[in-house]
Order: sequence, then structure tokens, then C-alpha cells
Amino acid sequence: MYYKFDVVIVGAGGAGLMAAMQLEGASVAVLTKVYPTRSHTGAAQGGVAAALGNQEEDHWKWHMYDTVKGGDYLVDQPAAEVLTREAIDAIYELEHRGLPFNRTADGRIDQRRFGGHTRNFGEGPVRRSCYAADRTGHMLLQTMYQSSIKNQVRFFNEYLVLDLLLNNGQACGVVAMEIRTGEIHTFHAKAVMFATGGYGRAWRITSNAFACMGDGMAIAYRRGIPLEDMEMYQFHPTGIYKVGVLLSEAARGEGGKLLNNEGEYFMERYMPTLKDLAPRDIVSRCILQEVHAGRGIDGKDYVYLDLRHLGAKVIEEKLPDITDFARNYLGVEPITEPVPIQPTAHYAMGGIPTDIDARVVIDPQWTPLPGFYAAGEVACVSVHGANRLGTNSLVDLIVFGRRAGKHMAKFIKESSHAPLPPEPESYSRELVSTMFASTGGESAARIRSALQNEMDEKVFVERDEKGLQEALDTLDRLQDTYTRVQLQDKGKKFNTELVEAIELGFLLECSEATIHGALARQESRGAHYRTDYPHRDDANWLKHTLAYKGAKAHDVRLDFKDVQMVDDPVFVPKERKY
Amino acid sequence: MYRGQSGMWSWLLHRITGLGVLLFLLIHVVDIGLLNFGSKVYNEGISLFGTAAVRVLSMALIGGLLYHSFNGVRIILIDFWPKGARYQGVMFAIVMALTIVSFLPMAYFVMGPVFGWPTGNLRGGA
Amino acid sequence: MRIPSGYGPRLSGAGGFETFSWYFFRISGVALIFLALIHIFLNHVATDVSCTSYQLVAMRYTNPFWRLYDWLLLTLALLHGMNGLRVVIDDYVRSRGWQLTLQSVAGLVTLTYFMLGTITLITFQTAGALGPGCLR
Amino acid sequence: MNVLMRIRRFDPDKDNKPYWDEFRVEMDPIDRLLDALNTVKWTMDGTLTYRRSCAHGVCGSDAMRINGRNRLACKVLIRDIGNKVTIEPMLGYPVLRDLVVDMDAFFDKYKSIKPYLITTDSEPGTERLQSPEERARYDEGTKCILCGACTGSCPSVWGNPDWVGPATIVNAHRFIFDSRDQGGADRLAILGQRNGVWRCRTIFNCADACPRGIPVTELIEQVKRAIVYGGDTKVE
Repeated sequence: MYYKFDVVIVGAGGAGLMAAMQLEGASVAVLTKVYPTRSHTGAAQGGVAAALGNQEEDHWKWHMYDTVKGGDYLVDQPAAEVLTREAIDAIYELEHRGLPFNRTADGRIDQRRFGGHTRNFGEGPVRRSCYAADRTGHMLLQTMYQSSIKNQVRFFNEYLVLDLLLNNGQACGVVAMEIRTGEIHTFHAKAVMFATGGYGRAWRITSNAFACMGDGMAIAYRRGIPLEDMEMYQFHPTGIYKVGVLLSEAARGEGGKLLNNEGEYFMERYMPTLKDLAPRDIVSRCILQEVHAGRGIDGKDYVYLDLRHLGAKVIEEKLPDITDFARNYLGVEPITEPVPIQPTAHYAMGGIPTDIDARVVIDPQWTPLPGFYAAGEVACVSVHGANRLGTNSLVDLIVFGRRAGKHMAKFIKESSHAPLPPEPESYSRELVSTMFASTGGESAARIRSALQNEMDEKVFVERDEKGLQEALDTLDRLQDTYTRVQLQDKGKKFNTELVEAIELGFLLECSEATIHGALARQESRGAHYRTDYPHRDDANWLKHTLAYKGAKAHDVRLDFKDVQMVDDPVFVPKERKY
Repeated sequence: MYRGQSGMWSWLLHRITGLGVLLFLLIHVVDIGLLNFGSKVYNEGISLFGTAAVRVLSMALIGGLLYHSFNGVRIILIDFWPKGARYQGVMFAIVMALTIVSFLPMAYFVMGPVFGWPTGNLRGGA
Repeated sequence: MRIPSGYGPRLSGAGGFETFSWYFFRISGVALIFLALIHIFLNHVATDVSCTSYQLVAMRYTNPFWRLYDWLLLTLALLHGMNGLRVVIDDYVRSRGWQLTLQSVAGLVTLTYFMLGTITLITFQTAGALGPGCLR
Repeated sequence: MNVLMRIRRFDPDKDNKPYWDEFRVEMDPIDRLLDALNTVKWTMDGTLTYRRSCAHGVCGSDAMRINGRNRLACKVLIRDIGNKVTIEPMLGYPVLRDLVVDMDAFFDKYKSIKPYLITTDSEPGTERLQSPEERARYDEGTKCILCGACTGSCPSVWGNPDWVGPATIVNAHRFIFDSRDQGGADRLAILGQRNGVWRCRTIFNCADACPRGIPVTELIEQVKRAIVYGGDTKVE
């Protein structure tokens, strides 16, 4: 079928819905692979940072400083300024739309501490994270969905987007498969926005949903758009041991501490000022160092998160969900026992490069691709640089989702529908029919499993040249095997085996870009820690990587883009200490 | 089949007993209507109630009515007592206990005449 | 502590018929517990059911209180029960035609039974021998 | 642990009616039932169809009937179900395929009670004020993940799919009792009608089914009382 809209938004998480809400009066379609309230924004627990100063003095510039420093100076500073200034308005907008934040005694939005957020340029922790118990993301997603209902946004639920349509250097729509029927549909639009989230399922131990398969990144990548800073992938320090489900940083914000097998709160040794509230990349690496030194629990690769001293009341009231997770998935009672945790794949700082209006830019010269927008985890405005601060993901969604929506509102008034390319559905139909026709006998599940093992082993918190090379070879082999994937399920209706196989293709390509970036970047910065290059190298590497797709895994072309700075001595790169 | 808990069974039982009592009511109104046809017709009709078979049915009626009454109180408490919903399970247990405890003596009185148990009340010519 | 909520003062005519029906179930239910249980007690415990006779009824009905009592029991039980039946039909009959048919039949039955019962209770003449006429 | 899984299957393209299928899998006791389903799908039968996403109980995709009760497959541990488990799609929804049900009508019902903040006064420059007590008043309802387990467990819904069902009322409750909201009267008027709250017969299957521990029936009762009694006036 053929649909025509002013705007097509792919993905109904925080960024997509925030954009949709800005487009009152326009015809907007939101395509989503799952029902809208299933998006992974809903899993965010801790909060959303904004310098409201409800609890103590705070300024957006302090927030910006923390963001830039937390990102190990790979952050594009003008974007970080936009992020932290507009966070305040965006929070009020969400509150007005009904988001049920926790409250202070005088009725204002309550705020709590979170990793890496400091007062007065690093002096000590500050209460900046606005929160709704430990289900802030859930409340955010629900509120936005509710707002879209009010605005009568048209949803296409359970549609898997397969292709981005470009014509004459302009985006003009997408092609999607309706999962329920297996039908292929064309969506013709003046503006297309990708808000498809990350690709955390490339790792086995991950906090990410099954839906987080890198769809948007890979589709753009296949169409010649580069992926920026893909080597910058965050591993959250406190995932539930073996399962990966997150125990929010809010647990440490409320006072939880990490414990090794000698009963030592070891973060005090590594980071005397911020201790357990140091940025995530640092905490993850400290955990690994403890493990390497034989101080993991039972000599294994995990440590404890200790909440016992917080008391039952704080644990039950402020951290109810994560308490539930610990009980459910480990059988551990956090009130009386420490909780086994390990670093878990969590968040892509990199993604489709965009400018501060969420317009996709396709080269180091910041050339925009007209009509194409991206925001959220799929995008890289580079506000997170080499490491994202806790709670800044939700800030990213609401600020840049909002900006994308506002810019698209203007854009669609000024432009008309670009014509569709000839035979717009041919690529997608070919993709699906090849899948059905294949008799190669390979299983997508096995390939995915092999990929995840390799990524867990060689593209994790610590990397080195040898491991990354091996990973690349493995990936090359897996991509070859992938061409022979054979489906057992030949049905058209709700064929989830087909969906998983297509998604695996996305995942492989995101991993490929990640490994290339990691191999190239011969330094350690933020989440990217090379044991063979353990120091930050601002002389050579204060720049972003851009990966362009080639024919095979080894053929990726890399380009580089300068980091943008603002003219203020506070933000000049210096060593990152807490 | 859905494996509901006490709440579901209490509801189902409430419905069934309600419909059962209603059925009896409809019959009962007809037998009362026999009053219009004089004493002979009425007395012949009503004498059926003294037979052992109908007494068994009467027991079922009484049991049903007792349950329906007590559970009705439980439902009203759930509706109007702010903590009612939290104690619905406990209240269901109490309803069942009360039903059984009050049913047993009633059953004794209803079935007594059949077995010649002493009841001490007025009773028809044997 | 009274926590203010957003919904403001009581709605006028809150909810209409279904609200009324829900309320009626509860009020009539409470009344019926007493009416029905006393009725059963009288006819099965105080006197055995075999004592019930035209003459006993006649004796009881010399007092208008018992006519009123029985009429109330009849009316409330009938309305409570038939409203229950209406709800059951509403729950399980999906076809509009059947729904309408069954509801009409139920309504008709209610009316007929109400008339039958009421007429009996009003017109019943206490003549002839009075008394239980059964053994101790 | 060796687990025998009995799964209700139905493929609209091939089957006239649903049938039972059985699989044996070897699982760890602390694995979740979703892991067992994945094991079947990835190693035994790729055609097995079910929804899942976050896999830790916050997205609400994998509500299904597990041993006769609506549960999220990602929150049920293998050690709690033992060696044999029966898995069926939820009741009260049309089955699309295997364990996947059509939830469009569920979301339409949700939309029917205006599930968004309704305000008539102008927006303040900063946040609207709300005391912690006022915030706590509607906290339970904000936990809802719209998984549909409650609605699919309700005999009133099985009998009458047009009924709004428990999830909708929980979400209405969330707004009715929000001190910032001014659309409560509208919602109560909607819920006072034939397909509103009165079809709730206080069966409590919903409260048992809710994976978020929301006391669903209790919230519905509060809405009933709000219709009957009216509410407190809004603080000025």
C-alpha cells in the first residue's frame, strides 16, 4: 500500500513521540516495531537531568561542564549547551503534559544525585536528576504516548521499517513491513525522522530490549550515510549478574556502594571525590580492575552492589522496581543481602550524525541531508561524546526530539513532497523474498549468538588491537554465513522468525562499524579503553570517527570530523579526574 | 480454563446461587398465586414442600441464600469500606465459614421431620 | 487525611441507570438479607414447612403487617433477582437481537410476576378456619 | 532442569483451530520462562510465535496465560513452575497467531477515557505544584505498563469484549485522582455508563494478574466511590 504524510517518524520511544507532539496540525505517521508503550525508553529508571535548582543551587552551565567532562571532551560543545539549557524548558513541558514527577515538600519537582553530576564545575555531587520513583523512563514514555493520543497522532503499530527512500539527495519516505500481515508498504513523506534507538543486543550481557537491534543506524548506513563514533559504546557498571538487567545508578544516587570480595567499598580508593557516583565508564573499568586483581566475588567476574545500609524504607520507596528485579532474577533480598552485579552493554553514544536541529549530516563538513532527521540513541549529535552521563539519555530524547519536531514543522511548511525513486519497494521486497527463498541451512539465532559471544569477549569495556582484529574477521565470516540464513517459518502473518533474521542483518552492520571505529581509535577515551593505548591522545584523536559502509566487513571507509568547541576556558580539554 | 483465585470462585458462586434463588422465587410466586384458587388447591400444592425430595431442594435453596446473603455483605464491604478490597480474601473465608455454620442448624430443622429428629417446633401431621 | 484530587464535586445525576442499578442491588440486598432470612426462619424453623397451609397464611394475613412484609419481600426479591438476570444477559448475550428479545422477556416476566404476587396479596380474603392446624 | 512445555498453537494460514504442541527443554532453575520460549524458537521450532521485548517486566509485551493465569513470561522463573508448564494466549483477545493476540481494541478502550492530562487554566512558567501526598494519591495507577494481563483475566471482559476492562479504569484513576487534572468529571461520566465501572464484579483476577502489583480492583472501587460520592474540591 501507499501512504502519504507530511512527516514519517520511525520509532515510538521518547525521541519519536516528543517530535510527534511538536507537529500539531501536520499529518504525522509514527511507525513502530512494537506497540508504542513497549519502546525501550520505558526501561530507563533513574531520572532526567535538568538544572532546575529545586533542591540546591544549580546552573545549566554546570550541567554542561559535567556533560563535556563526562564525555571525555569528545562532546560537541555547542550541542551540549543546547542540551543543558533547553533541558529545563523540556522538563516543564513534560510536567505540563502530566508527567508525575516525585515532589519536594513544597510541591516542586524533586531532584536527586546521579553519577557525574556536580556543582560548581566538579566540586561535589549535586541534586539534578528529576525522577519519578525508579521508573522515570516509563512515566516519560506513558506521558508522551498519552499526549500523542490527545494530538491524534496516527500510529502504525508493529511495522518493521526496511528501507529509507532517498531521491536526488533528499529523503522522501520509508518502506516498511506490516508484521501482522507481511505486507510491504511505502510511506511517502516530506520529512523522515529516525528514532529507532540503539543496538545493545549485539552483546549477550545487555540491558537492552530484544527490539534494540540497530534498525535505524543500519538502514541509514546501507544508504550511504555514515555512522559517527560507533566505538563509543557504554557499559553500565551495575547490570544484574548474568542477566544484564539494570540496577539503576539511582541506587548509588541514593547511597548504594560497590563492594569487592574483601568487603571493601573500593570506589573510595579510585575516585575520592565522587566515589560511587563517578561516571559510568570509570566505574565499569574499576570493577574490571577489581576482578583482574582477583577481588571479584568468589574470584569470578562480578562484584556486589550494597544497599543494606540504606534501610528498608528508602529501598522500598525510592527503588521499588530494582528491588523487585533483584528478588526476581537473582533471588536476592537487597534489604539484607548485597546484589551481584557486573558491567552490561547499555548505550550507544555514537550513531547517525546530526546537527543541533537533529538534521542528519552526511560528511565532515556538516552537509545536511534535506528531509532526514534523527534523534535519541540512534543519533549522534555528540552531546555524550565518549561517555554519556546517567540521566542524560532522557535529556537527549526530550531536547533533541523536541528540536527535531520543531524543525520539521518549519521544514514541511517550506517544502513539498520530493518524488519517490522509481520502484521504491524493490530493495525491500528483494530483501524479504531472498530470506524466504534461501536454502542455505544457516540459523539466524546461531549467528546472533556467535556475534554476541565475540562482542562480549573482544569489544567490551577493554579492547586491544589483536582482539578487535579477530572480532573483525569473525564478523566478516558471520556476514558471509548470514547470506545463507534459512527460515523454518514460511508464513506471511506475524512471522517473527523473519523479523529476527532481518534484524540480525542490522545488528551485524552496527557491530562492523563499532569494531572499525575501535580499531582505528588508538587511544583510550571515555568508554573506549584500549589496553594497548591506555592514554587519551588529544593531539591526534580529539575528533569524531565517521564510518561509511563498504562491500564487506573489512571494507569500511573511515573519515574524521573535528570536535566543536565553544570559546570558554572552562571547557578546554583537561585530564578527567573525580 | 482460567485458574482464578477465591475472588473468581466467590463471584461464580454468587452468580449461580443468585440465579438459583431467582428460579425458586419464580416458582414460589406461582405457588403463592394458588391462594387465589381457595384452600383446597393451595393446601394440596403447598403440601409438596413437606416431601423429602422438596426438602432437599429447600436445603439447597437455604444454603444458596445464606451464601448469597453473606457474600453480598462482603461485596458491599468491598464497595464501601476503603480497606474492603484488601481484605476480600479473608472476608471470603469468613463468608464460607458463616455459610456453613448457619447452614447446619437450618439443615437440621429442614430435614429433621424426615428422620424424626426432635426439633421442638410446630410440625405437620405425620 | 483528606487528599484533594482533581475531579471536583459530586457529579449531578452521577452515571445514570447503571449507577442506580448498582446502588439498588446493594440497598435491596441489605433489606433482603433480613426479609428473606426471617421469612425462611419462620417457615422452616419456627414452624416446619409442613405447617404452612391456607389457614396459617390466612391467620397471618389478618395482620396487614405481614401482607406488607411479604409484598416488600416479593417486590425487592423480584427486582433484585430479575435485575441480576438482566445483568447476566447483558454480560453474555452479544447479539443485539437476542439481547433485546431476552431483556424484553425478562421485563415482561418481572411485570407479570409482580402483578400476580401483588394481586394475590391484596385480594386474599381471610375466610374459614384460621390457624396452623399442625401438631406440636 | 528438564521442562515439558505444552503450548497452544494456532497459525491462521494453516490451522482451522488451535491445537496443543509439546517441547522438552533443558533450563536453569533461575532462567525465566521467556528464556525457555526463546530456546524453543531458536533451536527447535522457528515458527513458534510470541511477543517479547525488554525481557524484564517493564515493556509489557509478553503477557500470556501460564498454567492458567495471566503472567509475563519474562517474570516467571523456571524454578517456580517446575517440570511442566502450560502456555496459552490470553483470553478476551482475538488470537493472531500462537501466543500473539490482537491488542488494538485494548488500546482503543484505553483511549476512550481520555488518558491525558486535561487542564483549563493557563500553564505556569515553571512546574505545576503538587504536594507529595497529592502525588502519592494516584501513584499506583502510574505503574501500569498496558500489558493487558488484567483485562485478559477478567470474566466480565470474556463475556463482553466491549467492556472497557480493568486496565482502562486503572489509567482513568491515574488522571481522576491527579490534583493537576481537570477532566475527572468527564471521565467519571464516561465510566458511569453501561460499559463503565459497573461491569466490574469485584472478581479480583485482575489484581492477581497484574505483573506490577497494582491493586487493580481497589482502584476500580475508588473510581466507583468517586462516581457515587463525588470528590474533594480542588485546592486553589
